[in-house]
Amino acid sequence: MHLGFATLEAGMTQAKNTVNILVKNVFIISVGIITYLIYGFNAMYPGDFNGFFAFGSPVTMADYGGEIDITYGGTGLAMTAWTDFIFQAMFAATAATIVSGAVAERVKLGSFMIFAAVLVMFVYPITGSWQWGEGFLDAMGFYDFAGSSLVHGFGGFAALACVIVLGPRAGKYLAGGKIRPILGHSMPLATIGVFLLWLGWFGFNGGSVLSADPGEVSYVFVTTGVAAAAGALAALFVSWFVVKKPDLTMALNGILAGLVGITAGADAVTLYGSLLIGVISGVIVVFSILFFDKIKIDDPVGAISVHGVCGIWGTLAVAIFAKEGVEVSFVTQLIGTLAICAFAFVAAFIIFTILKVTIGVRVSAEEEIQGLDIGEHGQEAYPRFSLQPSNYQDSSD
Amino acid sequence: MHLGFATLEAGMTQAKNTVNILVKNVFIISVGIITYLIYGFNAMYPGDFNGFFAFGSPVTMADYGGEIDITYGGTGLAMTAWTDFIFQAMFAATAATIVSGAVAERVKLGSFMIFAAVLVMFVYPITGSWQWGEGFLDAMGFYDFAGSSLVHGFGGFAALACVIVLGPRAGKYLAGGKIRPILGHSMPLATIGVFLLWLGWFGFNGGSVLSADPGEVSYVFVTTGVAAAAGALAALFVSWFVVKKPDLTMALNGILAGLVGITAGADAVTLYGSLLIGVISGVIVVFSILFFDKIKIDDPVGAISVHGVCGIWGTLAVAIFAKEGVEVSFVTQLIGTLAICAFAFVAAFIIFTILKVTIGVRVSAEEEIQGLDIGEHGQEAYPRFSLQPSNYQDSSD
Amino acid sequence: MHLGFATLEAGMTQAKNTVNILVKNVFIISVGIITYLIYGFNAMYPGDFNGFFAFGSPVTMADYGGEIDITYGGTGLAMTAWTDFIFQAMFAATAATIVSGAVAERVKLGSFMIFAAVLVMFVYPITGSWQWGEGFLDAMGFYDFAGSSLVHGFGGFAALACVIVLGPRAGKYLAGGKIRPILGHSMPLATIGVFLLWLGWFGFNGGSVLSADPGEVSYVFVTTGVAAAAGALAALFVSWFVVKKPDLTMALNGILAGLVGITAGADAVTLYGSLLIGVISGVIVVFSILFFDKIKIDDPVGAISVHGVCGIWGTLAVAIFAKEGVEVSFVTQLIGTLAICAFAFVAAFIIFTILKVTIGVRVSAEEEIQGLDIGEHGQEAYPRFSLQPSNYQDSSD
Amino acid sequence: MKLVKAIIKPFKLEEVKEALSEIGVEGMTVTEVKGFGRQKGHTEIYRGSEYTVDFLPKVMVDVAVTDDLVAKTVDAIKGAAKTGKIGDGKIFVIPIDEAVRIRTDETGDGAI
Amino acid sequence: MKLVKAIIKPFKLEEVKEALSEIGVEGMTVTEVKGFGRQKGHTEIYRGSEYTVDFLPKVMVDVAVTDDLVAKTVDAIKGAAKTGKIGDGKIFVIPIDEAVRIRTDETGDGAI
Amino acid sequence: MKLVKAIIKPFKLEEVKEALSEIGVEGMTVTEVKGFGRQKGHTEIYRGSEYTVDFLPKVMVDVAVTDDLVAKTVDAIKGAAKTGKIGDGKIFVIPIDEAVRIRTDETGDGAI
Ligand SMILES: Nc1ncnc2c1ncn2[C@@H]1O[C@H](COP(=O)(O)OP(=O)(O)O)[C@@H](O)[C@H]1O
Ligand SMILES: Nc1ncnc2c1ncn2[C@@H]1O[C@H](COP(=O)(O)OP(=O)(O)O)[C@@H](O)[C@H]1O
Ligand SMILES: Nc1ncnc2c1ncn2[C@@H]1O[C@H](COP(=O)(O)OP(=O)(O)O)[C@@H](O)[C@H]1O
Repeated sequence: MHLGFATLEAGMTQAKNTVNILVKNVFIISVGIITYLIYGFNAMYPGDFNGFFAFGSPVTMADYGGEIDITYGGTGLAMTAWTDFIFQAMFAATAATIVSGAVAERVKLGSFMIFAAVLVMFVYPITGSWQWGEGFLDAMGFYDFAGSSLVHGFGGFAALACVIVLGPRAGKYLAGGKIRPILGHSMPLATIGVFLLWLGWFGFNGGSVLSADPGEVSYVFVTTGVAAAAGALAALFVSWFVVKKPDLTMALNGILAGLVGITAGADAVTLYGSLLIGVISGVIVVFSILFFDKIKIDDPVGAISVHGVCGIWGTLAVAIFAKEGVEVSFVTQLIGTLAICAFAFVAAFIIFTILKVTIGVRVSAEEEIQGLDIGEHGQEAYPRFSLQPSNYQDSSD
Repeated sequence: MHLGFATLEAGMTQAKNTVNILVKNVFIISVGIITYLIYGFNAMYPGDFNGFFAFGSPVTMADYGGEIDITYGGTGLAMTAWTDFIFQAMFAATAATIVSGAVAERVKLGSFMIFAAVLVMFVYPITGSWQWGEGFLDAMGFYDFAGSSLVHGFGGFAALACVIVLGPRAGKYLAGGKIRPILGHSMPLATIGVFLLWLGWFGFNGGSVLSADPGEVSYVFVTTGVAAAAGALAALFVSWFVVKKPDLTMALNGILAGLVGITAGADAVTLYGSLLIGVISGVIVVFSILFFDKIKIDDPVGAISVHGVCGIWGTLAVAIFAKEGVEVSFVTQLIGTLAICAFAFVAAFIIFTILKVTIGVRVSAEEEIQGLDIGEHGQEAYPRFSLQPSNYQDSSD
Repeated sequence: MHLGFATLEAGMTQAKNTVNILVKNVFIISVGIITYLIYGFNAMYPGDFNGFFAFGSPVTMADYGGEIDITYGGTGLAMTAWTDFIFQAMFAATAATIVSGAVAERVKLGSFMIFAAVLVMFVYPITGSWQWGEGFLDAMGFYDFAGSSLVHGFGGFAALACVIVLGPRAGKYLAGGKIRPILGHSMPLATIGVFLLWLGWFGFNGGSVLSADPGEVSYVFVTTGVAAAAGALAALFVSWFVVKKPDLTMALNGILAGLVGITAGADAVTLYGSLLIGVISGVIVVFSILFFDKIKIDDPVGAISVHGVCGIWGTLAVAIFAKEGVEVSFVTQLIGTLAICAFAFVAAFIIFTILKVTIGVRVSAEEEIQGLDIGEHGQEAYPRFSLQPSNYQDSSD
Repeated sequence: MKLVKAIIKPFKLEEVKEALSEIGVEGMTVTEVKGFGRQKGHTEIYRGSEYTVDFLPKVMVDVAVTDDLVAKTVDAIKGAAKTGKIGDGKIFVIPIDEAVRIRTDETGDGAI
Repeated sequence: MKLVKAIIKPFKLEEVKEALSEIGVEGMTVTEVKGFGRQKGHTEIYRGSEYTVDFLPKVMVDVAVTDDLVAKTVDAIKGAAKTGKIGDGKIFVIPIDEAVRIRTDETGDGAI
Repeated sequence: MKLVKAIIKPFKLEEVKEALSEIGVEGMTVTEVKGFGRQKGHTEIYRGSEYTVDFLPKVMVDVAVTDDLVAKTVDAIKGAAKTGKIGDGKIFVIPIDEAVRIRTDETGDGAI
């Protein structure tokens, strides 16, 4: 999963920042697992929990014992606590990874690391517990199968807050309202990333069934696959129509948009519901990306649109396309998704602003021009023309 | 799986056509799933079916209901219709993807999209239903475990038809019979693609057991792994011997050839049968690639040889290497594979010719020289030397 | 798995040797499966076995028959012999792949192929049988869950022997003790490799439970994930501290170090034991890499440190961090790991030395400068500037 | 005619191009190069070993101009490429004996 | 001696090389460059924003020749590189004071 | 002033750079090029078809020097780049009319 994010993000940005992006992603997944272990998991799941805010403690061996008896989110649990832990840790790290893409190419490594650790450790478990920890959203009947709001909406709006605090990349928005695109350096990398994410999503959504009921799991596979495919086609054709040429990056964002859109209701919507959710996600994401660019929110990979905007859409869509027998209220969904996204936005805004006024969140203008790879890591991603003797081919006889 | 095809195809072709190839692959997998949903799946499986041609209808929720009672291909079905759907949709998309590789670097995007959609939606389900829809091949006792003929032979011969209609890439075949090779631009990409396909194949073949019998599944894993390994070694050594140097691209094609070869009989051949199938596939594929190049069939990735020729070989091999207790007739296999491949060839030839005389199937000579990425997408795969200020590293203090 | 090794190794070395590395990896995985089939598997598992040396025979169909009754390594086997075969073949190939990374950029292709085949076929099954074939280590109570010693320690020390015989790459160690680093050519490739390995490791360690007990498997997932994450963070911060900049390649090695470290005890250590094992592995690996560079052992990818040193550490760690109910003796672990590593070292040293004095193990100095891709394969990995007409974009109207 | 060969910092290329357009220079040819000079590069560490990146990325701009435009061209480049920091680069003026426009066979000043 | 510096369309390189071989020119050095001139580039759209690709891929061929061969060399390149469409490129002839063949220490015309 | 343009084997660059430093030459500009000459390239086979790699990787070093340093510069490069095997490369000396240091506006010999 994180391989997917890492390669997508690297492909969609400039070669001079690639090492930085890879380090950030290695860091996030690692710190996500560790902080989740020592604090987050037990913060998110019930216990001494007041329904709104959570306090955590380290996971202990006592939590282990084969089948576990915690019942959460209304779903009887047919998997062990350990599977759940690794799953939830990945979800938590995903939320932080989403932010990483949006702030790429200008954020200070150290500050981002602190931000990501705090977000995963303290903030994510709070909104998580609202639903998965038997909190107030769960009590209201909010439905979010695998995290359209709790993971993606959360990450997308945290990303929005950070981008507002951080500002756009130098040279992106020119005087006179002109936008100068900053091209991603490797389309194959970006495509590999998205395909891997698609694959990973089968795992996320399939696994979120939290049981091995083959009927459930396979239905979720189908809705997930259909929504992603529909999102890809919709975004491809919309971009073809709107910008005249079929834009690969838009099609890739469309796949992700469809996936994010179906995540809330993968098991709860009708088959053709999943098709429509995908199509609408694909349309939304293109216009959303254009819109954010217009209002000078500089998001190199489109994370705010893909995860934030489509996360909200996907949460609402459960109520619209619910299959027979599933009772989901549109109003509850709306309240839930807005609560989560707003909380993520505000929390991220506060944390990132504090970092900004204390240690700073942005690299120097010089470093931004030079690239963060040299500036922060002293390492180039593709040191091919390094002019050292042995880096050369010679064909002398 | 499609990630594998996308990266292999991108790696084996020129950098100037990479975006085009990636878009085509995103499109094919997406359109495969969607058309299969609204028409193909119900065309392929029995119902009102005359045994030769199929008419489809959209998959509906009524098709859902836990375990399904359709029995097809002689195998009692122990998986849900949904799993089967996603599986078959991938197979269908695979057939179209095979064509994509063979026509790369010169085919018009729009025309190919139409072709792929028609192929997946209308043509593939026809041959599919001959076997998996209780059609006449099934009745004859034809054996094709996971599609050596039905998927790969089909795709390979459709590809052959298209290449004949389309013609070779400009500059490939020089006056005087000289062949000027057009080198793939990234061997790591091509290798990543093949390894991912190998992995995916475990899924395809393993999954095609259509049950979770661990004995069956694990035996299929072994035959699949052994055939792929044998194909790789055979192709590597044959190319070493024939062209004097161990050719990586031939070894990669050898892996795929072994995989295609074992696909028809992965559960039905003996252990050392799988070894021999792999070895022979690896030998065949090298000579087949050389042969098609000699007769000026320009197939940049070797798809016709890998999927078409080895698909036929694999189908026949079931009869040759059948393990005890499996009754498969060589004649039936021959009839079956030829019927499928011939049908695919003719259908593809007709459709592609219609497209050629109407909207055209080939980009202009200018666009071919310039690259399809700029011509069709206005996007470069690696825009590194784009000479925009921020694309530069500068090391001023 | 091997995709991971192939891309990691390719990314960490120079572009001019990439094709060579890819060919080696395709070869190793293939020959691993085949030799294991015709000799190794039946050498490793009990039968006519004297407890110290093993003689093998081809796997036959007779070995097939659903559930198998061999009990090995103290674990009752709940999987079929076929699953086990494919698993063990991968392990065997992994051991040879480890060597491949360490000798990259200067080893002769043919000699390495012979070496790898001999290692996988004859040497690996001997140490393997000591434990998994009910040999003397098994009798002593040695514990090595998924091969910290048997796979990684073995591979790492075989690699060390080969590097000593082979010598460093030209130009790496300058007069006066200065070290001139030879930079890897693609950090994204290296990162893709490590993430894929991480993923594969879940499979290796999870699969090594040799049963589908969800409690066991999921616990192993958690310890594996935690150790890898801890290794990454430890190596990242240690490298930040020691060499002043956060070094991506060290973080990547840290992930692998954590994985190798946890492999021996993934099911047997406590939760926080896995955390500490990971942290310590991450620290060890950085200093080990610096140390081997100082003593002029030139290991381009850090394989000796990652697999050899951390393999020993991981084996010992089982005794240190054993969870309640698990009885593992430190002394037994020490004896076991040293026996295995020493045997691997000596055997590899002898075989490689024989190859050196007979057919030679090192390419000519000229070829090393020019790159092995041209020298051994006549093929470039990225033939972009090949100056053939059609390799060019032209934008004439 | 002269060939004005300017080695500049890469991120200044856009500005140099605009400055040349303003004085009516319509053509130029650009090469990615690596420069070595007083600006001393940086020392980096890879897996524990130090190394120096001596050669810094620069861009070389070749502009052929008629004799009367040489001074203006040099000034335009100087003005646009200057940051005042070490490593700004050099301009060399080299004589051209003859110029040809391939498309039209024009020669001399008209070919530029 | 002169250095004949030709900037041509990349896909014409093979033909230029052959034309030079025919008149007996045995050596040349080729550089990938980007050109800016009357041929105006193309406007593309990336994620909704327009941008112009001003600099088009060209190839620069440097050929050192003896004085008597200059005219023939220029003609050979002109003939092979011409498509008649805008952007065909330029040829500049630059004086060389001295030439050395590194391998043999030969200088002057013999070094070329 | 002269522009000394040397085309050398890539793996000799480091030695050439050091040889130039020793004689006090402080600046140079390096370009990756492909060379075609007597050293004839190699024939390779890709998927069964032969092709010739005609153009071999070379490095072009441009060094601007004052007139009095030309001979020493040429000798330094010659000494460092020579292997005695075919393909060692060429050195061309080209006149420079004027040189400018962008940072300081210095011109003439002082600019180099
Ligand atoms: N003698 C020279 N010959 C050719 N190129 C030179 C020479 N001196 C400097 N350069 C080029 O000019 C660039 C800048 O020179 P440098 O000495 O670093 O700074 P400055 O231009 O401020 O004096 C170098 O990177 C190199 O590309
Ligand atoms: N004044 C110049 N100095 C250097 N190079 C030039 C100059 N003018 C044109 N060129 C080069 O020649 C190429 C072709 O020139 P252009 O004006 O586009 O077409 P044409 O050659 O048909 O006049 C340009 O892309 C550029 O590389
Ligand atoms: N006439 C020439 N003009 C420009 N460059 C040349 C010329 N002749 C040779 N070169 C360059 O010098 C390199 C070496 O020349 P070559 O003839 O192969 O060997 P040698 O230098 O030993 O005579 C060539 O690869 C090419 O880059």
